[in-house]
Amino acid sequence: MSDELKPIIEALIFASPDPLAPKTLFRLLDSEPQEDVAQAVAALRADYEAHGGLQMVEVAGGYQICTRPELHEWVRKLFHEHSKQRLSVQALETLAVVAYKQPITGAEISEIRGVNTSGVIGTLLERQLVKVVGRKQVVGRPFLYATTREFLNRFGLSDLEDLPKVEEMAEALGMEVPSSLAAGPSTEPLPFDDDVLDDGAGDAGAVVDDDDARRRR
Amino acid sequence: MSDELKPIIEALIFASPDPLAPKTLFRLLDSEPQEDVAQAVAALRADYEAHGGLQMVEVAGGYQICTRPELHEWVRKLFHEHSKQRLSVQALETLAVVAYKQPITGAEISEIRGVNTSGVIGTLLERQLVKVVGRKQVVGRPFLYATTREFLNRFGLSDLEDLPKVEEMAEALGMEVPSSLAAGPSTEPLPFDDDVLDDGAGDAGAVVDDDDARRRR
Amino acid sequence: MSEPQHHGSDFESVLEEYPVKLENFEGPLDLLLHLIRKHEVDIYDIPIALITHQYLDYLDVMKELDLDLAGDFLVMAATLIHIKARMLVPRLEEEAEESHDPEDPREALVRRLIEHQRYKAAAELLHERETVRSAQWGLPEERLGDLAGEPFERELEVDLFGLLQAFQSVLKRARERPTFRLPSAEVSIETRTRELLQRLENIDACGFEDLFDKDRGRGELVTTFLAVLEMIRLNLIRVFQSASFGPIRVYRCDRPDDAPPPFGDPAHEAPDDMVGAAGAETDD
Repeated sequence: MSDELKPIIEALIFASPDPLAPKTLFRLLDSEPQEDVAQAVAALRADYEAHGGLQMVEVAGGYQICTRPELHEWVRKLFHEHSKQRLSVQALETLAVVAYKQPITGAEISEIRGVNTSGVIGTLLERQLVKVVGRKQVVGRPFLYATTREFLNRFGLSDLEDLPKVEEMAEALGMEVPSSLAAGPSTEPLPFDDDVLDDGAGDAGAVVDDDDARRRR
Repeated sequence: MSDELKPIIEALIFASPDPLAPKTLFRLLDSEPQEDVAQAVAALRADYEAHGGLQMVEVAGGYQICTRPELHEWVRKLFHEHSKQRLSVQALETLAVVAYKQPITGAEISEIRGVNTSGVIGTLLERQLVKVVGRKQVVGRPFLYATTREFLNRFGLSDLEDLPKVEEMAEALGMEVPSSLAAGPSTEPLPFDDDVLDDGAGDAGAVVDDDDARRRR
Repeated sequence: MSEPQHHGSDFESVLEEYPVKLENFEGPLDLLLHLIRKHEVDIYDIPIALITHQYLDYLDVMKELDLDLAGDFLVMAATLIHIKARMLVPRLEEEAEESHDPEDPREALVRRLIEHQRYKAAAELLHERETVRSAQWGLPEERLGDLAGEPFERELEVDLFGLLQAFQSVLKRARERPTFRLPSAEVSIETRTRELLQRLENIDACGFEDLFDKDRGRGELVTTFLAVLEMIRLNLIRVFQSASFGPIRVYRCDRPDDAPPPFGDPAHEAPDDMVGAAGAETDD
């Protein structure tokens, strides 16, 4: 069964303009039991593991076939150009804040970063890495920002849960977070708590996109 | 030898926007003897013969990886699959006109956009982002369109008053707002001062009025 | 098997490559973290007097260098001075504020610094992911049309900003779209004919396109074109083209006696063949 499904799934993932979500795959192959489809996908991924210049990745909530990163320099030669334009430190840090605290207002981002960030948010909006997901119901009704699917795609994340976790971060910093601070009497939630992150992501999903929120459960 | 070249060639053929000519391949791999390259290509083609949903074809003097013709029906289905979160530029522009100028007829949308929009309105109706709210009392009694609750949900808006106005966006982008635009808190929900187009939408009463229709002719 | 020269550079030194320049502090928190690191002090027990002093010195240097001193830096200076003051009179403060903030006055700042540091680390990790991801090449956009078997139009993930942007671009196009008018009564074909003849008076010949260079809008262009046809009919000008699609030259010629009567002459309705005959001569 799975042997018959595999070529179809491969063709679909190959041709899909965006990473192909399992949900879409199930819908396209709705005459087949979902577990058969899932099994065929797993088998296909295993094939690509062993396979040559291409790989199958899970990114932005779907599957995609792309070249292996080790072959980057060869492919780059084909295009006689350098890689995509990199983001500035400002933009990366602002994105990090939005990613972990979404949905969040511009003022809240500036507060955390200690600098005015409106210009950077403009850049991120234009590059479709963040989006406006609504307004906060406070005085002034400021816009609430969240990350986009393009954000996940650009950073090779399968979903928001795939964001680097606090332990990895502490490691990168070479520091320990004292428990007094981690669990401190702060009224402000610490950003990298999984609970906070989940809630944030769930809420944002519920506002903009019911399907998406459901998928994450 | 050919085993090391195969993955590179596969990645190059995959990533190339055009069929990859042997000549180009030799140039990119100029440190390798051409017969080795040719042999690796042949081996790769043989792999693809045995392979699943994809094939390697020779077209327009070059190599290309594409989906197998037997699977085209599936691929066609894929391209008719539309994600709820995404819209074409056409659809987005039409939706924007409806959002800011509602209620509005199809002919009025086409006039503002300068192109026929009937097909796109169908898409928006199908996705429940716009709905028919009545008929305009002019010759032909055309349908009047407005945005739906789904539209508000989709964009995280509590009501239409939440639609961003131009000066707010400028602020979010860290741009200077021309004083003419920033002047005074408008009680009017519609954001633009536009000589040509504002009248019709600004005055909700006048929209379904004959005068308005005549003015546009 | 030889490899391209830059191979690997993107991966192995991601952290080194991360474009942090400590000299260019993004904000006051960056500057504070720098000072804390530089003096190797414990972030959880900041010698506030020393750090405040250093911070203010730095601001002076920035002023001297005439760097754009953002207000954010000044706000932080005020915060530091405030904390320093509270450290000096801890007892009084505590009583005044009751149990509202029995903690170290530095705590809020420390929490911000730690949080800021975490986001910097998160940004670095994101950068690392971005580097790997940018080395994975997907199927080129150009190929999607082939695969779809029909013109492919990419769909975008849209938000409120996108909606507003789309509306603005529609309005912009609407304003720029040319308005269609028939030749207006303001400049008649006769008037234009006279103007053109006057221009040709001194130069004898010119390029066909040159006749239109003063025209604004479609209406005027049409008027001029009709005037040119009329002038051809009246044998006032001759029009030649050197080759198919080659440049067209217009020559003035003196009006012969047997020329047809002028256009719009009430005694003589414009003949049906006017446009056709003239057109044949200009075409090709």
